[in-house]
Amino acid sequence: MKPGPFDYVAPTTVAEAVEHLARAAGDATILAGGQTLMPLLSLRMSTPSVIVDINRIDALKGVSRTDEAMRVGAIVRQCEVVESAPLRAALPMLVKAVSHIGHHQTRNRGTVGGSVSLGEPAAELPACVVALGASIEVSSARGTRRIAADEFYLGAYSTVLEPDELVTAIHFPHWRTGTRTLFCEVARRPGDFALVGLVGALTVESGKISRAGIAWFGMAATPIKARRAEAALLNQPISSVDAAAVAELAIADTDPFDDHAATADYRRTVALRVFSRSLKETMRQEA
Amino acid sequence: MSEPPTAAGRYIGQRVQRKEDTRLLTGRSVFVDDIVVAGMLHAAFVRSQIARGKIKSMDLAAARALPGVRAVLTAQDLGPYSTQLSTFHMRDVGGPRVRPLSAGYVTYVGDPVAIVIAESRYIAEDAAGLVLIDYEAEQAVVTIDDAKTGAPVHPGYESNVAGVDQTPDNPDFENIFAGAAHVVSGAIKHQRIAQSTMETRGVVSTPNGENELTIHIGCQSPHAAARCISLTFGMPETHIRVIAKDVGGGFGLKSQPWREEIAAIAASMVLKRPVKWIEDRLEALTSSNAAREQECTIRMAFDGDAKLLAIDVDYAINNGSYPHMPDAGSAVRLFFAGPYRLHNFRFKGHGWHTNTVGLGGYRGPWAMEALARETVLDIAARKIGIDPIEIRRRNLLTAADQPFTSPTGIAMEDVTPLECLDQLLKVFDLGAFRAEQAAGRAEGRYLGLGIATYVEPTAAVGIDPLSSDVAQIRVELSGKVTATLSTHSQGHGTETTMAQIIAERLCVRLEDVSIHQDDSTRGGFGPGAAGSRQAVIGGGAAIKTADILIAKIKRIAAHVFNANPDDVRLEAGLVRISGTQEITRTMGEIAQIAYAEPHRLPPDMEMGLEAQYRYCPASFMTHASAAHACIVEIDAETGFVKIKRWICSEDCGVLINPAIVEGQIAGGVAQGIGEILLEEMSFDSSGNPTAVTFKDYMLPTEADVPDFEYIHFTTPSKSVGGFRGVGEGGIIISAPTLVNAIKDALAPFNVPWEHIELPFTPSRIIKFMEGVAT
Amino acid sequence: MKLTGKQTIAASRQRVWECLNDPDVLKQCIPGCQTLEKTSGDRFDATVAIKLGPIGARFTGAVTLSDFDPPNAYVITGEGQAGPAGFAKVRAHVKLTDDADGTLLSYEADAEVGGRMGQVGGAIIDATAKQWVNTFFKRFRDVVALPPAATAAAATDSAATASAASATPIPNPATVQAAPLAAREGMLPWWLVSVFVAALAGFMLGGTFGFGSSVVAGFFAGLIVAIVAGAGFELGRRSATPIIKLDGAAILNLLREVQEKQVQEKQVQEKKT
Amino acid sequence: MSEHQIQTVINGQNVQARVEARLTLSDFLRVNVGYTGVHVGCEHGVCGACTVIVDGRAVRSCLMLAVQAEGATIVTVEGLAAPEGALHPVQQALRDAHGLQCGFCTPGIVMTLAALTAGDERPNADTLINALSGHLCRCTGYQGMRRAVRALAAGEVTERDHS
Repeated sequence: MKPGPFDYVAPTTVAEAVEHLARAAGDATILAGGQTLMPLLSLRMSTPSVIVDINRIDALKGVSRTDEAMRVGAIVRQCEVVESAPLRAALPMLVKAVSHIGHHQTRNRGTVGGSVSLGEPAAELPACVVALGASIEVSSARGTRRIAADEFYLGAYSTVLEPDELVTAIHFPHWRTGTRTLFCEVARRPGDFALVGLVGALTVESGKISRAGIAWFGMAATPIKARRAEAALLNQPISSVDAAAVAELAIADTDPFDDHAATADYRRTVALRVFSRSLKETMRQEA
Repeated sequence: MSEPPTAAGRYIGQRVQRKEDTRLLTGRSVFVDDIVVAGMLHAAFVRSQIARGKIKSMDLAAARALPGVRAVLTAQDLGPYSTQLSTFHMRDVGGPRVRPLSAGYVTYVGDPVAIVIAESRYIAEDAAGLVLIDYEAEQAVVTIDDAKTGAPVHPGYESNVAGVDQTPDNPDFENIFAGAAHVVSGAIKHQRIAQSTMETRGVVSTPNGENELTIHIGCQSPHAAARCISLTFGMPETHIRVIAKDVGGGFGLKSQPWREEIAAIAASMVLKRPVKWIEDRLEALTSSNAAREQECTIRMAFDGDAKLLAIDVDYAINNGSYPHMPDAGSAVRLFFAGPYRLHNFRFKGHGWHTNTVGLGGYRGPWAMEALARETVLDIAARKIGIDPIEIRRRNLLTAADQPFTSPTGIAMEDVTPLECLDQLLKVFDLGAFRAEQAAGRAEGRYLGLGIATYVEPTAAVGIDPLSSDVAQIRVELSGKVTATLSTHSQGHGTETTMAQIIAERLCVRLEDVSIHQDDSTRGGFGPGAAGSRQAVIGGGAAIKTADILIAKIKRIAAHVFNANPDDVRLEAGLVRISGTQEITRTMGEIAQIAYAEPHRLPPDMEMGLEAQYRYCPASFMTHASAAHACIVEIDAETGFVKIKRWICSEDCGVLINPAIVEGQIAGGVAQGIGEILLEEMSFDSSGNPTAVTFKDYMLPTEADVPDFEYIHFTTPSKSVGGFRGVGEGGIIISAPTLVNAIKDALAPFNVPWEHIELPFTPSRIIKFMEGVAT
Repeated sequence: MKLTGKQTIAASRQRVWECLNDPDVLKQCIPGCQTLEKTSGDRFDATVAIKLGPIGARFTGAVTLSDFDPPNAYVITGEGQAGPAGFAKVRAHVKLTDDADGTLLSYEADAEVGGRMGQVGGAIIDATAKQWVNTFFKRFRDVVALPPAATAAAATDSAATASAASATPIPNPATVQAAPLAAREGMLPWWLVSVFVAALAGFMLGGTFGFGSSVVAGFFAGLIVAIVAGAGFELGRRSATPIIKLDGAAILNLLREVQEKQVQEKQVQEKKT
Repeated sequence: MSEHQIQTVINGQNVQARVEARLTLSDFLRVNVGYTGVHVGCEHGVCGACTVIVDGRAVRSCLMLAVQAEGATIVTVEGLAAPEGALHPVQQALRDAHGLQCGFCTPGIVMTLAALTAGDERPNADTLINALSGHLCRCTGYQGMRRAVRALAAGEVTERDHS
């Protein structure tokens, strides 16, 4: 299990990086944290002609606060998210979800941008960006664009990203302080991909739910935004939410599949249970 | 060393720190891949991507043309070295002729068809990827059911039957069932398991001298490996030196060099260059001989008092294509009676060939006897309406029953399963648990208790290659002790336990005893780690050899100081001769005389201070006994099984090092937990393996294994030293213990347990709880 | 893995049948198809590249048409090896029946992904294979629905690898132009062509014609990139494909192609204005 | 395939080397630099045996390219024990607790625990045990490792000389 041959470049600016991507005409692969890419290279299931290592691009580092969002650079490591005081304060649900990614040792390398752009169906971060209404900042030699997380994922491991595009940052819109966290992950062993996972945020103002963002992971080929559940929760008094009914609406949007770790039936059955339990816990949370 | 000198000579039974640990903890260990030889080349295999088919053509040109590639060899290119492999028993026991590389026809995904030799493993893999093979694919036979109806996996065979093993006909057998008060049955389908040694297989083969080989290899005995290689290539053992210092786990997988190791050795002989092959994890999870994959249906007949009258077993095992040894369950049959007062037994076993990688050994290869027997015993207890503990009490062998010979001829004279169970119940409050369980159920919490009892057959002798062990011990001029044993460690800590025995016997400090067991040209033949034998047989050899030395030391001292040998005693590294005034000499001073001052030795005494003894216990096998209990809680929401408590009550005779004994038990129990809850080497319908990474082949992690509690009950065996062996018991007993606990937890759901499939995944548990059996 | 589907095509059964047997049409419709060369009556050598995020495999094999029942039904089989990554087999039984809106194409396919892809990819690779087959027939519907002339002219994505999940991946600028070149050049590998076009794009936009210094610059830039790509290529990543050596003649031909193309384009533009 | 000149500090030594782009850090450390205590158990980042400390954090060396180590400071298991032989507290704790058997997975576990206990304040047992879940061991059932971790968290381990 040794990687096949490739060229390696480690640009220090986004401009250089996208230039390399454009030149490779779709045959380059971006190396961020490498926690998924490296196994694929060693398995020779990924055989790019050029590896563009973005770990030396300062512009992709760091967490910053803008008027409308928390900007998380593409190569901010997962361990940095977990340790980031600003993120703990602004997006506790994100921090909680990220602390469930892989293991201590892989979070030390794995990046936010890498996980978001990979689009592993059972991974935490893609669900986070969808649930929290984030937008994904993308650059290429042809310019830069922002993609709404909603429209980002097309299928397992496939996104709207063009081969010459690079994710430079994730913008997580601000959620009013005191927004409650909805999170649950069911995995066979610590660090395994979720059999069933959900992450969300509920803003409660004067007893009513004023804003809701919820998404599933491991429940379809892409993260699934629980739109119907969100709509049903909006403007409801937090105290009188019928969790079981909302859970029914939530799984209606999912399309789980069978794999070696669990059956689709299992995922549906358990998703219904954990959603309604987690929602009840969230309802009890102190604002 | 951390042992103060006062501890010298007091080692057996002590939790001393392991001698091997400092090198393992500091990265100074020597595993196969750490070996570098001048001029060494690297191997990678071209393997079949289909489970079955004819090779129409193989295009090696591009691979051979790649810079850095030295050779791409097929079965033909190996010439005389494309030899037949010997089985675990080192002789032809039937079955297909196994050659290092397949020619013309492939029979499983991963079947090696060519070996690439290059300047680096990277280049070797580049080249392997360039080999184009045109196959004429055939319908693969994947499961036991496929095998029964499918075309023979091996051309020229009449069927896929790899072997049949059964007890002699007994015309009255069915009458016992007809007349029985209770008849209970159960069936278990056991998934395939990958041994998953953390260090994969590997070999560095260096041809040197006149047709000589120096081979570093991951093995369970350098001697057994050397013998296997010599038989395979028709070379005398004397031309083969096998070295294995540190080995990262064996568990049966490394009991013999198999196709890839032999191919790499053959390639080194063809090219006359050192060749290294290190198996990668993808190869390990597709092409390493796997284990288990059995189906077992049993019936038990009981009288009105729940006394066991008879057991009837129908057994099948998926041997895959090229097993280490074609098997139809002979060991399962042999040990099925376990620790019970059983007189009537019928067994019919079939081994099947399929288009999957062949089976190899795995810790407790016969474990199905305990899994089937102990789980169906629980079904019987419920059906008869008595406690699972009570049904065991009524049927376990007592001291009064022994000596007892099982229906398959296994003699037991001092097994103590009942005593182990009693000890266990002293620390475990059954009543309190049942109350907690009832209270839990009332609030939707599902607690379960599992109990199982068994005897572990250990230290079998007389089944080639399982036999004796030899110890050579010498006291050096310095007074320090060097011992060369035919034992071997893949983590067992025999470097420490054997040193403990010798240090205790010779009354020297543990750190003054060094153990060598890593080189087939040192010491003599021994099968190494197999059948939980080394403590019993290697330990016995160490004691007998030390005793010869002690006698000689006493004779020398007595002669030199005009004393009676009985007045000489060894103490804290010193030789004391008592008399009107006590004389004290160091071991070194005695050695000085023995090696350098012949005139001071008794007449006719051989010079030197060295001895050798080859030990073989009198009995065909020894037995360890045990009773385990575990408590689980099943999460009603997710079907996850949480193990809350695990108690191991074991009798493995005299303990050499309790910490090492507990390590053997813990490792085995953890493997059993993986077997029941997590691990599955799965295949798709065309025979392609689908759990080929450690993400998909799920080994237990720290979070899956509870803290274990141990109770040691130490009944000395009749073998020298009184040891009993403990290597395989943990995995054998843990599986039924955990299954019984899960069944107990799910009792409220009226699951029809007569047919179970492993592993118990959350998906299956949830189905049980929905009243739908899988 | 079995899968079935239907497509209603706004064209006569005869025309659909003809398209089913037209290698150019098949090449346009097979997702990720890079080359499709007729070797015998009903057999075509093919290379197909599949890309799924960082996972990529280039299958080399054959497309075979069999069990003809014109103009009602046939079987189309595709088999390919992707070196260590594994192999894939798709066999689809295609039926045509008249339909109010034209022709109803229905298919029953059996797909198998073997080797590492199947071992590691599991459910995701299965889903991808299904999507791949469905994409083929969707594209076929769209292509056949075009007027015959357009069909021939339609740009293929033969230079781009198929993003299995998006039915019609947006090829990047370089490769869109590369396709017709590749088509005319026949044997030229897509990556080589795209590399040149990418290199030459610069001076085209600059509007310089004739062998100006910038052309030479572009030419050498292209050559250098091509050699780099070629190196990666030769060292075995595209294990299953023949190794293409760069030879001067091929490069000059290619350059001439590009020159002609620009002249044509220039004329077209002049007409417009 | 491109080749690259890299400069790193490994176990306190400056190391300069020319590496192929595709060379993994684990192979670089084992083969090029000779730190064979870095064990390669799966080459896909699950078993944890190859864990080393890169710039203060425990990472899988099979999931990094050697070329990415340019400018990095790396510690392998060979770099922990004092030159005169005193074991690092983590190594001592594992030895005291019989936390290993075959010892193949051990160096990775040592490095994870060494990285986590390097700071000033002592991490609690849960933090260390959660990090253990990133390592696979087939021999021990994790019993001794857990005892070692509890001892480390309780501050019961001191260096002892084993030269």
